[in-house]
Amino acid sequence: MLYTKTPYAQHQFIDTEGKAVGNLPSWMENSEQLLRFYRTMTLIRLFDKRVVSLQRTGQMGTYASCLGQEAIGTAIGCALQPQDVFVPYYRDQAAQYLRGVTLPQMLQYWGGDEWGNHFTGTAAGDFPNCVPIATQVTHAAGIASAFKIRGEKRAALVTCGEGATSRGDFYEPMNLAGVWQLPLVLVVNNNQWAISVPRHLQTGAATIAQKAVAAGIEGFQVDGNDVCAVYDAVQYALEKARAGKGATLVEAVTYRLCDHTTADDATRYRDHEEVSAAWLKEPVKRLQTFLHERGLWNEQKEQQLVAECQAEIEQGVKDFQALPLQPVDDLFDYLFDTTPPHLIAQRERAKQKAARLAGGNRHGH
Amino acid sequence: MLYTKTPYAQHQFIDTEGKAVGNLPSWMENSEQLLRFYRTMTLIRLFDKRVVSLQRTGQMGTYASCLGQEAIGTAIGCALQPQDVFVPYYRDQAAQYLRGVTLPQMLQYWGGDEWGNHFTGTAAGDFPNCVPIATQVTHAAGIASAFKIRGEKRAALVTCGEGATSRGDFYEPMNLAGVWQLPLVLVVNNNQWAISVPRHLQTGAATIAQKAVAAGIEGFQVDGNDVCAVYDAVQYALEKARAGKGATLVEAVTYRLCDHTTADDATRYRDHEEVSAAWLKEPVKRLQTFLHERGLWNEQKEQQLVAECQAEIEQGVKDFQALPLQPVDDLFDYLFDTTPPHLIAQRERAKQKAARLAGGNRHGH
Amino acid sequence: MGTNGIFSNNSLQQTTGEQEPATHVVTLVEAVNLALARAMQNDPAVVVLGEDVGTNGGVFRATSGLKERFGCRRVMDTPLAEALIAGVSVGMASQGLKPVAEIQFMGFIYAAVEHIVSHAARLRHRTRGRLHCPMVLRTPFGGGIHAPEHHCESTEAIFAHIPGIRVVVPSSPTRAYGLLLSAIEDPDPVIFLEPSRLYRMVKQEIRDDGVGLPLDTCFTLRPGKDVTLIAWGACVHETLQAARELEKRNISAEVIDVASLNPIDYDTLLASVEKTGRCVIVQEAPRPCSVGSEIASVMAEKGLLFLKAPVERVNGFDTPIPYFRRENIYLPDVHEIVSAAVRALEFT
Amino acid sequence: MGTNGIFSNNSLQQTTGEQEPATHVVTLVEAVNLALARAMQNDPAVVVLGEDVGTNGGVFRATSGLKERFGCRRVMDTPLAEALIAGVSVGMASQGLKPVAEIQFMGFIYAAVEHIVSHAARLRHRTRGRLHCPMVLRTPFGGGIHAPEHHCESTEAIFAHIPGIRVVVPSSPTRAYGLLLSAIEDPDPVIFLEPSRLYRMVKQEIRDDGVGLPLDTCFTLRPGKDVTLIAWGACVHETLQAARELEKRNISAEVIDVASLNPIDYDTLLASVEKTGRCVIVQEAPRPCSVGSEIASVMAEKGLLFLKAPVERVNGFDTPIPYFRRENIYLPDVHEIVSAAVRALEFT
Ligand SMILES: Cc1ncc(C[n+]2csc(CCOP(=O)(O)OP(=O)(O)O)c2C)c(N)n1
Ligand SMILES: Cc1ncc(C[n+]2csc(CCOP(=O)(O)OP(=O)(O)O)c2C)c(N)n1
Ligand SMILES: [Mg+2]
Ligand SMILES: [Mg+2]
Repeated sequence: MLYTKTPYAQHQFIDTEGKAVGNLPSWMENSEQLLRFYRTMTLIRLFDKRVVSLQRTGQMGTYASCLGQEAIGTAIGCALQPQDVFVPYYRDQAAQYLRGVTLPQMLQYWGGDEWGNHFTGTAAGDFPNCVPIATQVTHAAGIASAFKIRGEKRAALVTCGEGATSRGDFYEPMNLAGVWQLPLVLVVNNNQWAISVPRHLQTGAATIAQKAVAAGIEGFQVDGNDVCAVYDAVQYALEKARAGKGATLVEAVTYRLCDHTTADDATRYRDHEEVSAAWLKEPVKRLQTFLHERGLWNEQKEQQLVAECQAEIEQGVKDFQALPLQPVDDLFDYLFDTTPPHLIAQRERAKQKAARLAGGNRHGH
Repeated sequence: MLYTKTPYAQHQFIDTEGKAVGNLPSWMENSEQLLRFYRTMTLIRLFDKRVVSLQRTGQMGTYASCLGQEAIGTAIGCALQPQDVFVPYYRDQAAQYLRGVTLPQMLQYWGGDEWGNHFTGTAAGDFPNCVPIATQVTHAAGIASAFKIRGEKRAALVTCGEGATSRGDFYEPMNLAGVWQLPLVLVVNNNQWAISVPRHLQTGAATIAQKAVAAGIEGFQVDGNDVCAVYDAVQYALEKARAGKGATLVEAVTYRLCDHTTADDATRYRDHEEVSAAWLKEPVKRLQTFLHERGLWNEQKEQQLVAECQAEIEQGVKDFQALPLQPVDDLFDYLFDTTPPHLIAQRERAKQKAARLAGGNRHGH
Repeated sequence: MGTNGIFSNNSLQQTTGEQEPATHVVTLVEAVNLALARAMQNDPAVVVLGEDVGTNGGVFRATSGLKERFGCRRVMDTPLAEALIAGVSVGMASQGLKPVAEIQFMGFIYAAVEHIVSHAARLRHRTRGRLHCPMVLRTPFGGGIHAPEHHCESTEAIFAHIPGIRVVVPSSPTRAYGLLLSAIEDPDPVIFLEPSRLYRMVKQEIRDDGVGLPLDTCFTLRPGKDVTLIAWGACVHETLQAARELEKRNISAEVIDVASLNPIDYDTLLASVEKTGRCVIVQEAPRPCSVGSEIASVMAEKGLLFLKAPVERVNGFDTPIPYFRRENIYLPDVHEIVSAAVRALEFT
Repeated sequence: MGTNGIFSNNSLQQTTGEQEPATHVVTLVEAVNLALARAMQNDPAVVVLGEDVGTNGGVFRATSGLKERFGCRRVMDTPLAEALIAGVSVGMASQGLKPVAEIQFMGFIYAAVEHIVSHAARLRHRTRGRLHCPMVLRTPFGGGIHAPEHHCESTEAIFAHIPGIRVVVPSSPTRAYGLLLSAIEDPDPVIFLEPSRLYRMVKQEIRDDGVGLPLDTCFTLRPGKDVTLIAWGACVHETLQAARELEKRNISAEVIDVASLNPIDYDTLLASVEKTGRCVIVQEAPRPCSVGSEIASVMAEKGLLFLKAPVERVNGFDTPIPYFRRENIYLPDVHEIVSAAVRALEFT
């Protein structure tokens, strides 16, 4: 039986104690890069916490936290180049931030307004958060196909959870990426749970990475809580993609330290011990220790960074809160390129209704 | 990387010259079994040819021939036990025949009448031919789940083509079979073509068998033109399933010697040479040579068998031609257990319409 | 295929006889839970499957406690795949089980459409009764719960268009209990749509006696003589409120909950409209090719001689339901229903 | 994103200027082929994908010759997976390509419903115009071709119900050519349903000038004053025959091809029914929640003052279309259309 060989080998550079493992790649000598990782992960961890608290006080909709998965998004955001297209799932706050999606925009999205998907900057070509699980993988294959058809040296990178890998929408495009040798990188955030369904009830495969074998593409596991390992792997896969050498599946092994969303209560289905054990492997502290030991970090820098991040976050929250409610017109005017007459008529009715509702007279009596 | 190991090894017992390969299993000493294979394959080859000719003369609808794939269906039909459920695709004439589907019934199905799906005998619990590609694999997983839930020692066996393996409906249930350790056997008829799309444009995987790795189940290739190899493999997989030891993917490598269906013209997309080369490996002649060399077959037996088969086929065609047109009522009465009033009203209108059309007065003027 | 004692391996199964049926004061989602437990208790062929239906008891808790009570052979967490859930249910149903599958939100049912349309709806028909498909696909639907994108769909019309499946929508705890029991008992496939906005809105007293309510039947919730208000699902709530508003204006509105969207009980609807001469249809879905279109067309056709005004319709707009900050603009409200009724009454 | 010269790598691409547009006498499926070739010639962003669309030229030959002419980068045989075909098209379209994807038969479109409903139809809306989705999903549909099970679906209503996509149905070679060109040029997603029964039924002369026909517009095929006959797709054929039958009885029937099923050009339909006062709607699909229901409900609502008879409807039965030996019982025929028109005319 001929299975695909993977030339990519090392799956961890920093162990759970913050110690270096094996031969470190030369790029890890670049302290700028390491500090950028750390700054992003810290900011996103604080931001994430802030959004959860906004939700608890009724200022936010159902929110999917990325607690514990910051390394994956951070690595992706740093490895992507502007010409690439990022196709996220809903725990990619870190990557989106690095792509230029602003904090107020993220809040706007989770706050129930489609304008939160109207990214600008490098993210202007990226896909919005995808709610129907795994469907974004197929879109990413289409995007990669467009690059291939046009002979462009660009890659599409798509993320999903391990639950998503049970869907046809994960398998079909991965298979296509194998046949068409697409410039596609699939990063699976294997956080061990799909809401309440544990990893072992999701698939009988010993790893998610081996699903690549079904498509004849390269697949491997990395420690998803080691930002350097994820970065190195994603970098490798992106370069391979841009060079026209085909698709890669990267399984980033991590743990969802939070509830599934703010609407979930994970204590219903998983043990406290499991979560405590997972906290010992979490990505932020690990990188901090590593930086400390390298003399790149200290308590004072930490305090300063936290203060900076808090300020940025509070400014973001303020800006979000100052955003106007989207005009009623927008519900109608972005459905088609040219709004057809029947929608123009409905738009008028909707505006009248909005005025009535704004008048507090919801029931017309 | 932990890939699934396959304990099943030998993929061929009779080579393309009709010579024995390696150690033959003891069951192959049973000449009854071998002759049953040969008789079935001969009958189905002749029947298949007859159906194509009925189609050419306008007495049959679009028909999917199984020319070249007789060994697979025959092996399956012989390996299945009455308590198992067979979930076929549309080139399983041989297996269906062995399950007790009669020739007139097969003709009735391909002749455009749903009563052709009303199997009796051992096939009474089997699924009908499935047209939406790969969807039957999911049904088979459901059937196997029912056996598992009830703790029954029964297996579900499902077939499909290699084109079907590109669909989510192939992957999702295979993955389920892995997690739930279902008593399921998947047999892929890899006949190298999905209408005009060649195998290498269907997937980048080097084999179809390795797709099993994605589900953590056992998968292996067999020579699909060696009825003994297929039988042995399917037998192994079925016993494993009935013993509660999980699912197996069997890739039976074969070749579609015919057009895709009678509505297709394969000369548009494939070379004569490829087809000629494939004829050298076809299953019927190979088994005939093997039987000859074992002293189990001779010219006279061949003539007698062909005459018997022809007679059975002609009787089948006659019986089919004598079948009445299905009553109009049946279009309405099998939609729900109890036909609701609105359908009873429509049934009356339909009967009047049928009477009008039977009167030759199609346009009412 | 006999289904007696087939789960005897399952140590968790309860088969003890029971006393007087208990009475519970429950919400709609609790009524669903009660009905599921009752059906599983009465018939060992009933199994439950879906995403998070096991230990978690479903994201809305509709299956809460079932796994503990009936065991993991009968309450199965599936991998995350909706086509799989529907297609596996078809396979199970063909073997004499009665699968009750949950699709977590209606916005995720689309991948299952092929198995519903091409297989569940046709298995009996294609095999001329040799196999059949007694499955229920339950899914929460509709807006108004402040939910993420794609969690507020009302695409019941897609399913109501398809021959061979029933589409059933409860709008109260009592009807949820009774209709779900009947849907599970029904020998044919049923799409069972549960208005998530009503899941916890009101409580009703339910006698857990295992008695189902008839399918294919409308429920007249309020008699009236001036105008007929027709609704289903969550909109029944605003429609009843509208009827009370109208009463203050001395307008007597009859309110009918359609409940079964295919087949529709036109006898009840037509009798009412024949009496009132005016008709308002309320739905959350957009208008084109909807259940509202269907009912309006039948009312207009059969009611030409007794309709005193055009059929009025209150729908969502012909847009996706907006993300939650703006969804109240989209959802039909009491004011709109009252206005439509008044228009119908003022028409001359 | 500019699309000029993006395929310059592709040696097979033709960019030479052209002379006078040629005229061809073609069938409907040949007209589809002509339009595809014209669109690919004019715009390098147009690509074709699907099962068997390459070397085989499509099972109906709609894409015949395109791969030879435009190369395998622009004419792509996909693996066998319909969700994939639709979803990959969404991805391609988001990048400035104009994918024209083929679903081999409408009976196999269901797996693609999720990508159509949740993504293609909403990409512009969800991103507030940042991304959009100029894709066309072509598929043959309808019965009457003596085909296997599942090859004769007419489930256009499912798509016509969904906000954000156009549903377009040609019923002649000329309209196939012109509407397909416009569908491809359109910046939004279009489901393009080709009546397979008409694929080779008639020929028309077409000037291959690349000029599209307007979408969202009905086509009045035959003026009349006594009754309006409304149809789309293959039924247009029997409807025109019925009009000729009616003429023999001195009844003047106006025949309108709806062509765009969402949005529908109600101005044209209402103007006609206002003139004739009688209306018959003909469709192959079953009745509930269908395009016929939608049109009938609007005619009844807006036409209350000028309709002289209830809207008559000729539909398929509320069953799956029978396998071919009995499909003629199911398909609307001339007699039924004539009878419905006569009923409408005799109503008092
Ligand atoms: C098609 C679909 N089905 C179901 C859901 C509901 N749902 C939202 S998240 C989720 C679990 C996803 O698990 P996984 O892919 O592992 O990602 P994670 O949330 O763990 O990061 C489910 C079932 C959905 N959004 N889409
Ligand atoms: C879902 C679906 N898509 C498309 C088709 C049309 N179709 C019928 S057979 C076929 C090719 C199948 O190829 P394969 O699975 O290899 O089986 P084979 O016919 O070669 O035995 C296609 C595309 C279909 N029947 N169902
Ligand atoms: Mg997960
Ligand atoms: Mg094949």
